[in-house]
Amino acid sequence: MRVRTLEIDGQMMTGAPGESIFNVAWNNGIHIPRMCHLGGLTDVGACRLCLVEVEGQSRLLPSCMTPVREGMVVRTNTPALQKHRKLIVELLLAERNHVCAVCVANGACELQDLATSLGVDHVRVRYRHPQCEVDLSHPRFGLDHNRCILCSRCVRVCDEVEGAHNWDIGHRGTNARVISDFGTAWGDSESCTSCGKCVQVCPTGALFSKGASVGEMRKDRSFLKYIVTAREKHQWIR
Amino acid sequence: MTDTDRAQRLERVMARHGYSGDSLIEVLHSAQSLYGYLSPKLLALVATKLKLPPSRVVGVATFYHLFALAPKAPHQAMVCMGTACHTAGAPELARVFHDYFPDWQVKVGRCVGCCGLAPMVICDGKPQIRLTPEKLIRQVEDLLQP
Amino acid sequence: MNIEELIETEQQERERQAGLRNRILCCSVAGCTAAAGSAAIRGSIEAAIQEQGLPGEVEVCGTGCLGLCGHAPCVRSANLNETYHDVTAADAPYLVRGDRSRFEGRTVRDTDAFYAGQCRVVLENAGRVDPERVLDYIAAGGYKGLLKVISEMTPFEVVEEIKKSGLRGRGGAGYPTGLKWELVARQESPVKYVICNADEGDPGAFMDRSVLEGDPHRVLEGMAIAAFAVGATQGYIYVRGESPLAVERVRTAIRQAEREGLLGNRVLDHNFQFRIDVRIGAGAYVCGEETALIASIEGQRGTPRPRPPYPPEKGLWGAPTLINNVETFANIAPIIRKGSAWYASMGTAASRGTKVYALAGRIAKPGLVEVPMGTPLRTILFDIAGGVPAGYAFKAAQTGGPAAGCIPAQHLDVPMEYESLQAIGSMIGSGGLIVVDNSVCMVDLARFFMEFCMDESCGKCIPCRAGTVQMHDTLDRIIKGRGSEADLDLLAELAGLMRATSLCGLGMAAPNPVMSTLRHFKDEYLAHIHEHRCLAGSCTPREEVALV
Amino acid sequence: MDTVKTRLATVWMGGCSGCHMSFLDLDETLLELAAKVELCYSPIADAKEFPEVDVTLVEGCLANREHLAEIRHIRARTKILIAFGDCAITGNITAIRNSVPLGVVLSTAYGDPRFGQTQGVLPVLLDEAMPLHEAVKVDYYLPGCPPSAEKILDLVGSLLAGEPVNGSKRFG
Repeated sequence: MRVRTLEIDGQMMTGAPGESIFNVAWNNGIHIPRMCHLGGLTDVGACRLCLVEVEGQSRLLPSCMTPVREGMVVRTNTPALQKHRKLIVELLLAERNHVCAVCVANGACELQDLATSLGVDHVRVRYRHPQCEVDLSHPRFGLDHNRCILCSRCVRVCDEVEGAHNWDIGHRGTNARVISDFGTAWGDSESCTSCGKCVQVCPTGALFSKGASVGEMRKDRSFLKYIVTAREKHQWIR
Repeated sequence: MTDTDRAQRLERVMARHGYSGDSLIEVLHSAQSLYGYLSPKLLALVATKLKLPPSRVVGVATFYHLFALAPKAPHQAMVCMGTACHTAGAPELARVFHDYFPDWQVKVGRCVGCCGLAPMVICDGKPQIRLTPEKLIRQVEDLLQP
Repeated sequence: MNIEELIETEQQERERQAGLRNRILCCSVAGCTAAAGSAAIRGSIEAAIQEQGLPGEVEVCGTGCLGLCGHAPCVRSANLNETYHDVTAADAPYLVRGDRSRFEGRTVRDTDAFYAGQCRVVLENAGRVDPERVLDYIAAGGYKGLLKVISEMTPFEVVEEIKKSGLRGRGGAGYPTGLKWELVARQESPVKYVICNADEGDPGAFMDRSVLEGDPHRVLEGMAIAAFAVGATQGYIYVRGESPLAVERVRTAIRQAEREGLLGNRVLDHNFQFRIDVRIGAGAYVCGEETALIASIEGQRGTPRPRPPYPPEKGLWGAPTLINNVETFANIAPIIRKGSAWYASMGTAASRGTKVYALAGRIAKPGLVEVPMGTPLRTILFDIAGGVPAGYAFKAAQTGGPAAGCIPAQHLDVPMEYESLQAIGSMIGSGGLIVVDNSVCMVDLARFFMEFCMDESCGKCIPCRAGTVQMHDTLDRIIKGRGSEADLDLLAELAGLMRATSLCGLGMAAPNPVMSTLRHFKDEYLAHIHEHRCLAGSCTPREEVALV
Repeated sequence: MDTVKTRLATVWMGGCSGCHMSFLDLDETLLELAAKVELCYSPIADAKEFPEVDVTLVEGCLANREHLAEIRHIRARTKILIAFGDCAITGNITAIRNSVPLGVVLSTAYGDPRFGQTQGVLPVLLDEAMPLHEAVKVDYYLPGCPPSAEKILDLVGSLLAGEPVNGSKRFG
């Protein structure tokens, strides 16, 4: 298994064939911004935050889904990329109602962290202020569509890791919503096994455990690697 | 056609596709043409027969705008809002229904491909062409005559 | 049917038609049929034939788009080489008698500018072949391309021939067809697919639909030749749900082709098998994008997937897949029959062959025209299609639907080909060409296209899902008199983001109409912003709410 | 060093005054600041008319028409305008009402869709509460609900010393 050697941001690195630019960069201390990517879930390349410049390619490529190739030259943090990422985060903040001050995930939200790291201190587009539902019908968990960014991690973890496929995405465009079962209340779902994996992988305060108040929500995503390694390699690594 | 006929014909369509999940859209097309719209009961039946998770079936049914999830009103008007029709005055035609025929279910639809005859409205399945607001009112009134 | 039988059938049918005194062909395609009642006219002609005791001597049948859609219904008299428009049932007896005086002022001869200025390759059978009779198609040389490929050529030679023809994708991107075929042919895989993209979601585009309804066998033959060249055994035609007539015509054609042994297990009695199934779109413009189309055929939500991997490498159900547009496939049979040199002789060096345009809007003769690539826009609009009706002034031609831009008056002489249009910020797109006159506000038109993209965005990637909404919101504010110059910079920045980072072509191209109208008609934007006034006078800013 | 003090103003609009509380949490450093700064206008200073100033900290979003008129008035009289706190920058809590039509908000809260809008006593509410930068040009943004005292000092201090303003900023 010949490794691939390539250059990322001026540093020479090696990666296994088929490994993504994102993973190789991450393992070498370069954390490319991302929102829909999560180790252990198949990638969809939807949020476009992890786009990188690759020499010889006219278009920006999603680093989460682009396998490394021998002799690749990658730039992950050019001014143009930063500008794009900032505007993408602003579009997200304006798309629904992200009021950090009163959110359960305040202080532990990947979108909030990303806005800080990208230096987003205000949003240049108009806030849409849509009217979104909050589904509290499940005994242990809640889903607040105001805070959902449609990254589809919940859909993928429920389909691939738990296997219940309770979640999917309904409707289209800016009206797209995460739906449970028949597009019905989460509490009435026959598919849901109440395992809570979707709550743990959700990057924002959209999926939350009931009882957590403002700023109290803490999510632990390490379970995902633990389970995926257990299933694939029969190793239970604490 | 009785309900059992409809059920049998739908069953045949699904059987022809080997009850595979990939034929979901073809099956939904048949279901809608047989039953008029995709009711929750119908979606549940399709999900079970094609061995698909319900959220995937509803996800697909709500993605495509030709699938109707609610019963259709007695009178249906599709105002073509392609570019040629739009510049030829289609928005005013939509307003005609709003002002004169409020009980009609008006859908602003995608280009139907008769741009040479713009602007165009399909009233209860019958295309009306080269319309002006006045002409549309006359045509709809003619259609409503018993 | 094997090869000899095909040639024999062709002969017999030709002789039968030659024996007729006249054939009257009524356009049986979308506009004429659905809207203008051409079926009723056929009935009255049938009756007139009986009355005049001419059954077996004069024959009436359907045919493809004669091009004069704005003056539907249209009828062609075969032996007089003339086409009559605005035909009514009362004209039937005169048609049967061949009395031309009846059609004074409603006649377009083959020698008139409308037809003489064109170069009909894809539309060559319109006016000669009935789409519902495979024998008609065979009589016009149909399936001879497939015959030649199967009996005389190797797959490699077929791919080379298409490469040499210089044919490029007619769906809008203009990717060289030969190269795409080569990519698929090279793949090692037990299963490969050939897909015909007949989604044609562009508003104002009706070329593919007319070709499918007017000459479906031509597309089937093109797909079969492609399947032979790339090594596929299964094909799909993905047709829009909005054109049921096209679905019906394609299904009839497939049944006939299978019955005649031109499709199915042993094509032309050779060990080449190719089946084609129809998949009906359910209303999603984004499914015109190839990976979304594949997702739709797989019964999923029509959301595009990042490329690479491209479909020729990994497409439908993970197998190598060739996807071409209807018009692209419609060019294949003539190229094989008459040779790539013949095809390459038409058009320009970079854009070979011909292009079918769907003319609509403020134009004398709206409808379908086919001209060599590189023909100047002025020739198409003014020489062929009769120019802008009296009382209106040409302002711009809008091409390529919501993905392209507008061509203002000063660029009327631009040669219509891929590179020249890109140079002025527009693109050929699928071929829809809407003529806009001075009464249309370009800002409102830009908002109309952005609203279209906003409604049709699949919602998967943020730049497009949220970007279209913000651009539409900004255009709406400008039109309602609440915009500012800063909004123009915001539009430019959002356009930059969407073009660079969107996952698929919809998001990448959505800003084009806005940026193109901004480039050529900036004064209209500024009038709305500073004077709250619409220069075209069409969109009076109804709720003109200036900030208190 | 000339002893001309920087003229500072703070304004409280559609917000909860939490940012001003955080400002007061500067505790003893307020004295150092007071030495360099003259507080010309503020809810915690007695001044009726908004004068010409160098730096203005504006807390809260534009919730009514009076705010809108005031912010334009301020913009014309301050060299530097700082959007102080999440409400001024994003609308934050005050703008939560925006996803519901104003009439519904008022009738739900006060039983009358035009409550307080007609007697000319209370300022008329805007249909939507707006962040400052949707009405006027804002020079610096200081997000936080509230921004901590250190962050305020960091920004104001850099401005006073003429140093470039950096330092990480965080909503919520």
